[in-house]
Amino acid sequence: MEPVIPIIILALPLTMFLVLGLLGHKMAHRTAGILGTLSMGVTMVLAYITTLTYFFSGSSEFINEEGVRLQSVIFNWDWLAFTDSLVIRLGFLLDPISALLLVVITTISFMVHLYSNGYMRDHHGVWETGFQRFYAFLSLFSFSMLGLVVATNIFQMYIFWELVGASSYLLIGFYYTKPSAVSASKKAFIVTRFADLGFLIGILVLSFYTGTFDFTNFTSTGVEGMANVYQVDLTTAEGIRNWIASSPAPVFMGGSVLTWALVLIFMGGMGKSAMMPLHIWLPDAMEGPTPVSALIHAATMVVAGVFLVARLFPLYLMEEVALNIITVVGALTAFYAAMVACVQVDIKRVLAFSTISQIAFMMVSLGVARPEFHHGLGYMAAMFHLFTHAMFKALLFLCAGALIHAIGSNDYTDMHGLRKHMPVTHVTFLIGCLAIAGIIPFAGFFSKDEILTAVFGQSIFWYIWMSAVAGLTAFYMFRLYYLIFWWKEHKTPEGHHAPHDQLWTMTLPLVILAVVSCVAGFVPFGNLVTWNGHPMFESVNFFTNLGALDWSVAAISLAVAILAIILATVMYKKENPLPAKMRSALPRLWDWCYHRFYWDELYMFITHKIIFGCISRPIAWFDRHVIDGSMDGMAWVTQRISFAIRGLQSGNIQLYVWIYLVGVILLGAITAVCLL
Amino acid sequence: MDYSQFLAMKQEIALLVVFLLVFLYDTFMPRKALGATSAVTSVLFLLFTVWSFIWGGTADSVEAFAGMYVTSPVCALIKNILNVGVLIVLVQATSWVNSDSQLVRRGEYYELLLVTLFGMYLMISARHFLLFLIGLESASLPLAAMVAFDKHRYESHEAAVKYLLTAVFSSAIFMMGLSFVYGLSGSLYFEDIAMQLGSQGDAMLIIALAFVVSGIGFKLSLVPFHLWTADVYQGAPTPVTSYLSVISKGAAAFAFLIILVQAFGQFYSQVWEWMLYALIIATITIGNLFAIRQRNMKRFLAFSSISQAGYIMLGVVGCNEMGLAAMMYYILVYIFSNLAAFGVIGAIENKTGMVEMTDYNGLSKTNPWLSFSMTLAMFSLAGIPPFAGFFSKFFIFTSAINQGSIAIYVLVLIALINTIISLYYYLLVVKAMYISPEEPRIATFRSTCSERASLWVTVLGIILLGIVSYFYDTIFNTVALSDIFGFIA
Amino acid sequence: MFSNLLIYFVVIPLLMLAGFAICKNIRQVRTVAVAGSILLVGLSVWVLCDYLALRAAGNMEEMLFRGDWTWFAPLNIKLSVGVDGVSIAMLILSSIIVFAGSFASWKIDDARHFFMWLILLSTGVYGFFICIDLFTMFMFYEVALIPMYLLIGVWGTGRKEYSAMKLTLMLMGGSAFLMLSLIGIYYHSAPEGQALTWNIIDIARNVEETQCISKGWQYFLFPMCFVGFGVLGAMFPFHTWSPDGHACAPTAVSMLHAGVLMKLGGYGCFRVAMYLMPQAANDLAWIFLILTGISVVYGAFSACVQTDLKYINAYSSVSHCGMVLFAILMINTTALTGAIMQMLSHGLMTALFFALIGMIYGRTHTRDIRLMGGLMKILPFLGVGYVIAGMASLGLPGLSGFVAEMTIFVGSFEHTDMFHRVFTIVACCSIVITAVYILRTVGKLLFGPVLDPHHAELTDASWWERLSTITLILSVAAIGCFPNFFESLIRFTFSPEIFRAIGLN
Amino acid sequence: MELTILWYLIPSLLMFCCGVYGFITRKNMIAMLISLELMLNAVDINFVVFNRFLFPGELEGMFFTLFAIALAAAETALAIAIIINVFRVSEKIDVDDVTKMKF
Repeated sequence: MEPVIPIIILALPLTMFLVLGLLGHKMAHRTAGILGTLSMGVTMVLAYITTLTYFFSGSSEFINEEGVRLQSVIFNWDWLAFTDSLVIRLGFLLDPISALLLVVITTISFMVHLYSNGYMRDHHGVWETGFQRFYAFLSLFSFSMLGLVVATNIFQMYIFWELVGASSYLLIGFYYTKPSAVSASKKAFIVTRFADLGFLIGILVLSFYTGTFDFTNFTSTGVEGMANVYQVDLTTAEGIRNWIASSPAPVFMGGSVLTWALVLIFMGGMGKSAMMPLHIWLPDAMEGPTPVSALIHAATMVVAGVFLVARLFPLYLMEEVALNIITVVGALTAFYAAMVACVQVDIKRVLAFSTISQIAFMMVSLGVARPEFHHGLGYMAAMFHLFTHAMFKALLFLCAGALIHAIGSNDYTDMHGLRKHMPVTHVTFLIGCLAIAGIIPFAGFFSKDEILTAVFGQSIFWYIWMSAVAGLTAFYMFRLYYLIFWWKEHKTPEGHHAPHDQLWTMTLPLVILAVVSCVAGFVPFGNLVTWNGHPMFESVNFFTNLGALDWSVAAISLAVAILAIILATVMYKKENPLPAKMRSALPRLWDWCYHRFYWDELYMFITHKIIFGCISRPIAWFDRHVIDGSMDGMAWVTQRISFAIRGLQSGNIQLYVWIYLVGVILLGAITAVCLL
Repeated sequence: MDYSQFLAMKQEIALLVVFLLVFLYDTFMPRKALGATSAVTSVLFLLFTVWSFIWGGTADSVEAFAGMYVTSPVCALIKNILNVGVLIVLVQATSWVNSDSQLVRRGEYYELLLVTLFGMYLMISARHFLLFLIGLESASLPLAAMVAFDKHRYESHEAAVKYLLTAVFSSAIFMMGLSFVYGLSGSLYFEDIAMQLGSQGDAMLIIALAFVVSGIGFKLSLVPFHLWTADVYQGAPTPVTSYLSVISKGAAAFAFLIILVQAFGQFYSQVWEWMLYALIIATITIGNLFAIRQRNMKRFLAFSSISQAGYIMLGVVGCNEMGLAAMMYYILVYIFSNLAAFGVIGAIENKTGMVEMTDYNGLSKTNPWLSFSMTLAMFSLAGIPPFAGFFSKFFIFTSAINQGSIAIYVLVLIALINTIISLYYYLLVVKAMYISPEEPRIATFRSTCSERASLWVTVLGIILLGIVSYFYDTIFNTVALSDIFGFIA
Repeated sequence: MFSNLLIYFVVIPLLMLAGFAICKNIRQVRTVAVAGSILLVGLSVWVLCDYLALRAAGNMEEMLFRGDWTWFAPLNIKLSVGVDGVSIAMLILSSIIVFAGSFASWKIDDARHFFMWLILLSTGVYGFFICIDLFTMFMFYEVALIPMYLLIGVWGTGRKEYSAMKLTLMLMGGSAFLMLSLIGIYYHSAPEGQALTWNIIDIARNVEETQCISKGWQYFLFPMCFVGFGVLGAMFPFHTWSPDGHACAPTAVSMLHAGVLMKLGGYGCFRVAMYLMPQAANDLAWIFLILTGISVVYGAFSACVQTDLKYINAYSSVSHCGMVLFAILMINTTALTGAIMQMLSHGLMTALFFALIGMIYGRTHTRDIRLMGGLMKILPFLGVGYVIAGMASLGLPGLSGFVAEMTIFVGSFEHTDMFHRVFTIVACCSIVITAVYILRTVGKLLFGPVLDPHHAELTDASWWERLSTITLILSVAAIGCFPNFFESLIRFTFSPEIFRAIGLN
Repeated sequence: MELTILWYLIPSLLMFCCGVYGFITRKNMIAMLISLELMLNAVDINFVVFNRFLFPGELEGMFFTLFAIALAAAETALAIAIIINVFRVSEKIDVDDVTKMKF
């Protein structure tokens, strides 16, 4: 494939960032908006072209004769050479998951660009201050995210990893005059930065022992006869494992070096994908404008962690331990987030926690994926869920945005009974809820069902656990739905016009995404995205996924979901004392959930009390008083001495002579004693 | 006897001629012509200096009076260096000498000064202790009179008393030492002493050596023989102080090296190396420690010159051509730097009578050029590049380390650490002039042309002596030819 | 003599000094300053191009543009110049910062004398970087040190007298040890019977071929040399001059001092200490690794709780310069390359920081971040500049910091033993702490509501401020975006056949 | 009985010590001057004795002594003149009173 289109895909958002960033304040708001949206549209189209060519062109650099999808490096430029072998390259790696992510990112990003044209101004059409800056940052983010997913080597990934972090920092802190936004952005950056430290050290370890950064050298072997085309297989990964095992120091503090490397790298993933205990930044990140939450904190950036694990999956297969750790972390996070989501008041927080929980689903499914079980069904399921989740979660967030824009508040307590006023939002939101709850035939059903199947294949315990989480998901989503759209509506205060659906720029993306969420489930992922590129089905048609269902699992999960929905309906359809009863029944649990199990307080304690209070301040004190003091002390001592000995210069000749005499005698005597 | 050997002393004789001319002029000229005394002296001395630069030297070392007196290119060179310093001093002194209080005694200052210079010449060229003693005394006794020059200032007299009594005491000690040396060696010729003493080190000789060293250490104001210095420098009239601080110190340093090397050379490394260690460390450290606290500029410079003497002695430790060259170069640079400082002090004192450091606050606002030259002098004394002081310090350290034993490294390290202390108090002056926020106490004034001339010369010297390698190279080449270190095995 | 390009790095500043001496008014002073600094930038770029051309033509000597002019024949002191990739990088850095600095101090009072001292300082810097003769290096080194005293004392703010005195005395204290070790090196610079030399390259060759500096002497001289330069490199525990000095210094001086002068330390450590005494460097590295490792973390942590902008930046300089020495002590090609990159990066970045701090201070008349807030709204240009500087400092890809730090980490990680591993990881941790204090500062200073109503009517940067800021931002971004150019320029210096003194590769 | 060299050296040494002692203890400056003379004369005796006993046939020591005497005379004259000056200005001749400049 010619590198032209890929290059444009990366270059266009970057140029747009520079243009809008440098010249934006000179442009009219509308121009900036249109410019940004158009360029993103173009990028999206190009990304679609690339993806479609990859999947369906059948060109020999993308798929070989037995239908195995290959990894092909479109271009790969040296950027920084540490040594002859350790070279950071900037390149474009096209393979199933990067192609998939290209689609997801560009689609959601375009929707958000479009949506923001409406969202970023108030009811009277007055533009937000810094509107151009907003679009510049959006472009920067899109660029970084695209660069991340097409990375050909782990260091390129790290570079863009940092860049997405930075752009998310900028976007969360978009309303920089709001202290809460500022601290939220700071928190997001620092927490992820801490995770990235692990990632970095992991990279250092891995690259030190393998002497390379390139993914293709970790996970695949080159296809003979074709340059820059690789096929994923385990032999390379095994080779690396054995090579490290035979290296001088293969074990470090109990764990094998490879395990350490992989776990540390996964730590980076935990940070970006908000796995416990590094999840705390995501709920606060909702301080940013809602479209940003939809793009970055629901659909794209937060799945970077999943993507990272998927990228190195063959290596992870070499270390059972690492995969188990991923499973456990994922499962715990999923349950925790679902619990918390059940009691939050701020609708964006609810969505944030549901995001955490859904990403945890993907992690779990990666953790349980094994080649020997359904050709690594878990892997496929994770990617599938990543795709569908991106769609419906973005949808939900954009709906939330519409609501917030209409009401001017994040709390469902200010909303209630909006279904009459905002029909479009209502319907699309409902679709989103159904999708995430996993109701057939919406997208979520299929992906989540695959995941549960995969888990079931690995361990019953986690299967039950995850099904429970699925139930919780359905419950809290419908709780949210009812509390927003049903219940008795508020009186519109005098002078305010009643809430209503928004401009087309905002509703159109909702509709599109809703449609996608309805049909996405039928995409035959098994033939497109698998861990080693081998297709799962011989032939595919529209109902392949339906046919492939493991109906026992499916039925159970469906039942659980419906039960949960009924429960939610009973409790929240109309105002009733049940919720209060429940709350008073389990006050402690409710408290803990409501305060997110006090994670933030813990972090506050660690950072302020321990790091600032017990480390930084003492060090600063030490520096001022001990180090500085010692230097001043020398000067002081010198002064004192010079003051003390001034008596020698008493002004009296006889004393002078006396000292003279003593001096002479000493001089002679000492020398004599020394020499004779 | 053969009177032609007097011709060997042509520099001394020429100096005497200058002295006589000045004396006659001062004595027999009508009153109104006396106004020109300073001018005449300066001119005469300038001519003498030029002459001795061009014709004063000798191709190789010449002996006279059975080797009591020796002159050699090196001796001629050090004398010329002193001449340059004296010339600057003379020019600087002009405005002071012509001030009303001194008017009557105008000539005497010059005559006494020339006599002391003659004495120093003898010290430099003497190879026999009798001649040396004569030189020493005729260099120090008239100085006492000069210190007491300010008839109406009590400090001047107190300084004179202190100077004279301690000086005589020290020379008594010195002569006592000599008598022992004589008793042991049976001769007062440096060479003969060296031969006779051989390498036998008995206690008596060491005591004698200590006495001798102390006698010259007194002139150099090495600790602990330095205590007169501060008081005398403070009390004496500034032109005398500047003369005292550079010229007599330079001559004494050279003579010191000659005596140690030629008379007691055989003992090198056994005896006086250790004495010098002790003396140098004590001198540098004590000098600096006292200098920190001083607020009177002249007293401050007195202590700074004490520690400088310690650095000069490092050249003796080297005890080879390189060391001697470094020492002479150091003396040259030190003459210029110190005279620049004293020039500023003298100019200000003559105008305003202020000598306290606090009086210098904000000087840069009122008299930028004076403060600039003072700053340069301070930087040069502190050894800051690109000023000459840096080079002289670097060379003298290099020559000292030439011996290579760890002990020397320690010695030099101590000296180096002391340079930090000295930097501190030199910067105090700069701080007072440039940084201190207070209102300037000294109003803007225009110093006399003689002062300005001397300042120009010294500042140029400070800037050029280092960067232009000609000076050091000449000194080194001259020294390299000498056989001074012939005795060192 | 004047046929050699390098000599003009000293000649131009001297001409500028002469120019200032005859300047009548502020306009002429500015003209001279700007013209001179532009000339210097041009010159350094020219040298760079020539250098690359010569290398491309296959010239493999370790130093190009060699020139030897005898100065003090008796001591065999020569003014010998020569540059390799490292020195050229440093020269470019210096000229950029001098350029930016002369614009940053556009409105300084008594500009004539200010620029005289500033240019004297930069003369020293340039001389130090072009010289390969120990004596002249040391001389220029001290020339660069002393003007600080007056620059801080006269034009500074706050406890300027104390800080100026402390800075000068501490740096001079360092150079005292340095001088002793240099003389010591001189006396062992050649095997018995051969003429002693001050020339670094000859000494390095002699050391390699004849071991003329015996191990014992190396053990004696190396620490003194390293500490001597380390003081200027703000090595723990000799860094304490840096916060006070920077806090009190005027803008351009902070820029030049943190940007270039502190690099003299690192450069000297590498060029003299390590290069001439390899065995000692190898054996004693661990002592200084501990010290520098401490200063990396220590500086970062104490920056976290400072409230004065300049103190924050000064401590972060301690941390970053500690990183430089840390990398140098790793003694392998990658880490050394990283060290030089870090010097470049930190120089530009911290100069940018100090420039912006100075500009902000000039407007708000306070540097206490507790008294400022929401400046981004009022001073968008300075705000954005500050954020970019911060991002560079916390190592955002695309800006210089990232490249340098990653190179250092990768290089340091090449050591397999526990000791180096632990310290490498400790150093890595500093990037998180850096993020903490940078974001803390940015958040308090630029974001949030405007605290002081008087700040509301401040005006944004004037054209000269913009110029100096943009210059620095562009250079930071240039290094960040095209690192391979600089890295290859530097790494060639360490390539096996040329970088023989430290017996690696 | 035989007069060895010691019979001369010891008294001269004693003389010298007396001089030193006097110089350090006496408060009157004239007295101090006298003690100085004692010291110088002790030195002279030393020279003469050494010359006479150890190196007969030479005159170096003798000559030295002659010069030394002359120098001593000059010193005394000068010293007295200055002391008189001090007395003129400050009406004091006590050594403890000429300590205005110190430290």
